[in-house]
Amino acid sequence: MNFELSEEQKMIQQSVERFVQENYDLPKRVEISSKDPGYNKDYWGSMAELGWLGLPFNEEDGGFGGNQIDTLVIMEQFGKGLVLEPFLANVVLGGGAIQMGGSEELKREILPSLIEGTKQVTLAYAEQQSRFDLEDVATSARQEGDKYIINGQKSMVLNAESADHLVVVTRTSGGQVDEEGITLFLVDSNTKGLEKQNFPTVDGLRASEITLENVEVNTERMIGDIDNGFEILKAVSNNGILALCAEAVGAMEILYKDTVEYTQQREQFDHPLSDFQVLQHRMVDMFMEYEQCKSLLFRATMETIQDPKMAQKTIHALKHLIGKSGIFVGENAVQLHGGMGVTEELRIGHFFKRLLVIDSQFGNADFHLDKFTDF
Amino acid sequence: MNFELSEEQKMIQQSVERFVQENYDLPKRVEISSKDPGYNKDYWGSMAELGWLGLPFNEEDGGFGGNQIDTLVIMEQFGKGLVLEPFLANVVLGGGAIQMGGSEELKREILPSLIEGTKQVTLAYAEQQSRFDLEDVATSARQEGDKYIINGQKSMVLNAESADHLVVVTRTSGGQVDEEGITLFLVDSNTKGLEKQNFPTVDGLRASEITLENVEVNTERMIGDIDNGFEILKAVSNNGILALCAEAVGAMEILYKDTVEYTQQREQFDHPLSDFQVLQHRMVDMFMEYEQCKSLLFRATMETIQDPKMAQKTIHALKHLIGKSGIFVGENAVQLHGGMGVTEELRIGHFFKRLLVIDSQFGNADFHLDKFTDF
Amino acid sequence: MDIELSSEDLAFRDEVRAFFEENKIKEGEDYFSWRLGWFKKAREKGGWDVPKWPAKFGGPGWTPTQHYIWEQETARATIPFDLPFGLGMLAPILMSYGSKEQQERFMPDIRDRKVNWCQGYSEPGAGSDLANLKTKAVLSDDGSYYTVNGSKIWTTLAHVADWIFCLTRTDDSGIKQQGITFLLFPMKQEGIEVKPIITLGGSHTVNTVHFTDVKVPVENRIGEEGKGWTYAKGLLEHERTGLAGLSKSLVEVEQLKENARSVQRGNGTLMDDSSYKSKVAELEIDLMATEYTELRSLANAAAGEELGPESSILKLKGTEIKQRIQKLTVEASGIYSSAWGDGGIGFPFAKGGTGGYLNSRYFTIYGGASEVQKDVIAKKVLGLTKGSKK
Amino acid sequence: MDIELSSEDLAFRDEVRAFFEENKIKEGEDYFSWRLGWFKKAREKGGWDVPKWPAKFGGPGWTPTQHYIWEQETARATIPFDLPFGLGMLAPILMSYGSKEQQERFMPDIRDRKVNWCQGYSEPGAGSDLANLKTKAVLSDDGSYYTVNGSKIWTTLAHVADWIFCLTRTDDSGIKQQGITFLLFPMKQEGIEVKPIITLGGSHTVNTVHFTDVKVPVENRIGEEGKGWTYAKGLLEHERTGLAGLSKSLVEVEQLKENARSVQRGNGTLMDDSSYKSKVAELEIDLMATEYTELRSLANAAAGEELGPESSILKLKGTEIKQRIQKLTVEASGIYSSAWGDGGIGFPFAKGGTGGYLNSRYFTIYGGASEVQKDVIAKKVLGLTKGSKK
Repeated sequence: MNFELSEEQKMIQQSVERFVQENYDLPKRVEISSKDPGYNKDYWGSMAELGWLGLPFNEEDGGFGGNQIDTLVIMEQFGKGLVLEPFLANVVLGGGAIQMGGSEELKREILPSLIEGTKQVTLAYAEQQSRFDLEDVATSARQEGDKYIINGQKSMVLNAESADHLVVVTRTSGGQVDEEGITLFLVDSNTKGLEKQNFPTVDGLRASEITLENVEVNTERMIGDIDNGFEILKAVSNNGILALCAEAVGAMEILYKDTVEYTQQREQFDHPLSDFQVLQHRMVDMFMEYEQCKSLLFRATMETIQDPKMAQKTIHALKHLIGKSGIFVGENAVQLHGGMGVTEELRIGHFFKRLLVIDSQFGNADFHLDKFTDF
Repeated sequence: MNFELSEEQKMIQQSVERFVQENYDLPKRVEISSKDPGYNKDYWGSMAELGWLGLPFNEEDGGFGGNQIDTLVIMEQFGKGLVLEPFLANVVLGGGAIQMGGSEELKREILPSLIEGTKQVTLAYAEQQSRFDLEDVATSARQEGDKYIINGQKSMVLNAESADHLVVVTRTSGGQVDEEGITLFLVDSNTKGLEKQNFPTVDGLRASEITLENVEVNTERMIGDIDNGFEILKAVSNNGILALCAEAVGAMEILYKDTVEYTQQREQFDHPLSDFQVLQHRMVDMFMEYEQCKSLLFRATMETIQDPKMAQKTIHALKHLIGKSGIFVGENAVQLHGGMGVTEELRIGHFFKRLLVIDSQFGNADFHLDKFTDF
Repeated sequence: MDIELSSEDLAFRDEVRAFFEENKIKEGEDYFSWRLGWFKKAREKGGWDVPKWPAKFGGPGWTPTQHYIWEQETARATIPFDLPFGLGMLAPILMSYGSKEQQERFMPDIRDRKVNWCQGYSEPGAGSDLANLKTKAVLSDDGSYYTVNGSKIWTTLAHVADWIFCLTRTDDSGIKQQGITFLLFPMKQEGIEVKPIITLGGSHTVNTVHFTDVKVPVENRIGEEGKGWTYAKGLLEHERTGLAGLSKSLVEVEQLKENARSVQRGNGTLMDDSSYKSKVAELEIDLMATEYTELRSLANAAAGEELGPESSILKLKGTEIKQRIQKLTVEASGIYSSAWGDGGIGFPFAKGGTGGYLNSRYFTIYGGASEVQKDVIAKKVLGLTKGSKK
Repeated sequence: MDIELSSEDLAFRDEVRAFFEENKIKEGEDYFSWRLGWFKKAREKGGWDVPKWPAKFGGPGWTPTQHYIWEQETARATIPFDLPFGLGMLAPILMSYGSKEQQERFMPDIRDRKVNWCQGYSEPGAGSDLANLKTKAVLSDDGSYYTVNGSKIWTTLAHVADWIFCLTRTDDSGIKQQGITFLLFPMKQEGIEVKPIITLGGSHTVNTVHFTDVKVPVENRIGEEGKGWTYAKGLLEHERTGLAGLSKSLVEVEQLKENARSVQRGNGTLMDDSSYKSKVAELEIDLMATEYTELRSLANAAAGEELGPESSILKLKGTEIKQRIQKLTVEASGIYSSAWGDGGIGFPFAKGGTGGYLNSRYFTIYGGASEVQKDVIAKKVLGLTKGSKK
């Protein structure tokens, strides 16, 4: 039982920390976010060069054979700057699905260029009616010779605007909410019949609604076995949750620390705000929420590496706590910053927005509490 | 729309207030509670003499024709002293059921002696498996000639130890949780086959488990129509809720005011406790909970008088809020009193216990929140 | 105690309803001319265009119950928008402290909705500590005008306002509540710069306003020099009650439930989800209680008692309720809560929901932060003032 | 980062389990002789009878992980009761500050569970402000003994204790943390009166203790006169970690769920009730997080870092979790939660449940109230100390 990072992990941590400090102050972030494609291509290139994009991939696919702790290290630091580059969409979700279920050919085709930063992949899983249920898939894929024909809509697809490929979750058999009968396909972004409606998200990132109308895809672009895509989707979703929660922990750290600092500087009624016991205790609560989230993040991540099946309950616990605590910390950071907290001018509001969005991704606090009670 | 008490109500209020101040300091209460029958018979006599026991009964039955506001006025003051005399069991529950559903003969037989304080009646409705569901009645009453034979068990029957009669809720037809098929009977306490297991309750009152084994009761002791007792039970239960909530509001007033006073006297770290902003805000929260409960109590009571059917939703809201807020106020009164709060020596602990018991009677906070969502 | 409205009150309610019904905007009607017409007709009803003004200034002179009925009905009706600054904030001060000339000069335009006012109280760095203000007004040697320099912040709709009523400091030698002077001056003049503040919800409502050598004739001063705090203060408590906005919340909760019922979950809707419906129920219960807390407070007012610091309870509970409504809207939007802007992604109600929630965080900050309201209750209601603070 | 126990640790865990299993009480065996036998066998294992004592005083000299394993296993095993006062509280002070003579005189009897100790720290009127103590100890002119007068409160098990370790005031001229002297003396002597305090749950565990002219030989003083606070203080933080009691809570949550599953509701049980099971789930999740907060803290300790004010987090979260378990037991008992005493009314688990809940309110008060713990974190961890307090 050991919570120390390895020497390599410490080096990555320091390197990401430095990157965020140098490149991600608020004005810079706002500037990057407001221009297409919503992130900085040079930064993306640097991330590839520094090897971050290859970290969790197997060595035979051009990666460095890292695990979820390496991703945690990167995402926690990203959370401290609200990094905009599509690491989650590419490395954890899209790339993660291919790594887990793609054929050797597919991995060789896609992963090296993803790791080099030259091609992008994302995951299209949610649908309007599905809310947070991964197994609720109405988008159909119907076999026709050596092709499948996909019809349906996908919602809130992260970074689809820049993605060259999409891992599309489809239904090949069974009822709309069956876990069986789900199949994943790698679809090229420019395939005929695939339309994107791009829009910004609350946290300054990008997402798209995707319409698929008689989109054709070759059978060899199937990821994993026919009708058995759910296991892959679930595992990718779990990794997505771990990565998002690591980012959230980084963001919560900024929020509580910024609040501590601000209240010490700001005077009201002839005292620094930090002198008021009620505000002190509120900050203690924020700090404790942060620490508890960090503890559960470590637990869920370590358990996932040891035994993903056993870790499922802890992952539900984590996503619940991060959702609830993240919003608690965000709301109170805003409250303690007073009027300034409700403006776009201070960074805390932006961190709060990110935590709000994280709660709505891969199931919110209520959803995971409910799932937790099934164990 | 008017929140003023009538002149008569003000007089009753003052009279009850004086009674409580003169007769219900903590040592006195502890003494009364620890001796059989768990209340003071002289006090009971005085209450009868002062006309309090007859207040809500119809004038033709020897009462004064009061309504739920009169009961509220009495119970709120009782709550400030944790009065032990069985007003709720007799006047609101047992007597209330007879008033609502009893035949003229039954009313003439029972109510005058109840109002005079010479005979006592209580209500036996709950059962081990029923938890808070009024309609869950397994105790059976089977007709045999002009008699009914009752078999079953009744739980947590308030004041049964002293009761001369019990209004027993039985099932005469239908399934165990049907609203139809419930019938009420007035059973004499000393009837053959009726056994009482008496015990003290957490709040220093008395209750009993009742076993009924082939207990015979005449058909004319039926209260209300056969199979249609549920409406009466429901109405009596609603009146019980209003009365308990009025008592709770009185108890909450004592708790928050005692806490305000105690923290002003008690020094810690060279300051009176009341100087600490965190404790100040906690007391503000306690005060606000009290005020909100009082508001909802007025609302539910006034709506019940105007239209009991329409008031049902508000009664669920009230019992939910009183349960939640009562425990919040109680726990924090204890917390702010520190170690002393956890002893039997200060009165606040006793008020807290009463609020805890009130939450468990006629359905707790969760139960009524759930019922509320049905509207 | 009695819950029923008197027959007079019932008749009044019917009259109000009928008026609102008759004067709804018609299809295709121009909004702004309808709006002015509406106020004209309301005026003809006997001062319904200025419901809160006392009779001697042309208001309807209603009882507290009538005011309550009016507020309830307006929350449900289609009536024109109206801003509180001139009508509800400046006018009462003019009535109490303005000279006859000032009343005659300013009040008709306020009543006719001709002039938009904004309120210049808050300053950068002062937060809820309003009296801690630094905008300087220096009287000219001849005593004919003030020169104003300084900044205001959170100035709602300053960018569309014609005039400002403004607290300025004319003396900083005494305690900070003294030496404050209440001035009125036009916004569209040299030396006034208005800068937008974009709030988290992405909207522009509030501003920073900078004054550089703005000249204000001395006849634009309300009352005496140095007494401005006294004039402004009484109104702050009134403002708090208004901030509760319970009637509006009642309507919004109904809308919330309707929205949740439009979100399908399995064989039911989101309103069948037990955690979600429990949260809505708790919200409704708190709102039901707060409504009666307000009524009790109105009844006290009707009985001639002052609206006191209890109004802080209403502000605290009322704003928290409004925030919870917004939060539950975000939750109902599910994955679509993260869509930004007017793209119309997902559920119709999701649009703007998250922005609304983010902006709603302001409710517990402005008009005296919740923490300050609790300090007020602790001090004024519970009497927790002895000893030194820690 | 690595979650797995080393093979040595796993072997240790198996050894502990085997020991507990082998030495369980047998049917019909006398409890007290079993208990003493158990400690004897534990001693033969190499100091397992005094797990927290360092090796040089005969303890096992375990790693933090081994201590953690031990705590987890004890929570689940049938082992004899043990009191913390002599073994866990006084002994470390004797080891650090006692003279060799004092160590030899007192520690063997503590280890053999022969002498029951109680702790005389808290005083009436002092609450969480422990240093504010008034029990006076006056040194005789010949310097051979102290005369102790005063009162202690919340003295756990004083009514069955043989000895007390006691903070007394020998000087009140300086700041209150100074002039405190640490004395040991027997409880069964003239001049000591023990009065029971009955707690809300109806039980007698704590007492008030009054001293009238109690004579204490000077050789019963630990360390120097006036330094007692320093000796006692270090231990308080240690005590807080122990108060979290997470392993025990884990076992209790399982019991709670089992109890709730025995309560029939409709076609299911109380664990199918969505509000109830959500509350249990939230409790479990907080417990899961707190367990790892404790492990992180232990890992820091293992890395040689001091157990600091972070232990306050564990005390705060741990005691709150224990209270929630008690509260949910009361809720599970339904109507039977109001039955008092040993009547055995209703569900078997309902008996004593409400008393347990009432007594559990004390968890957030003793050992430094939760509010004081938060003050400590604000000051020591967040560094919120600048300026004057308000």
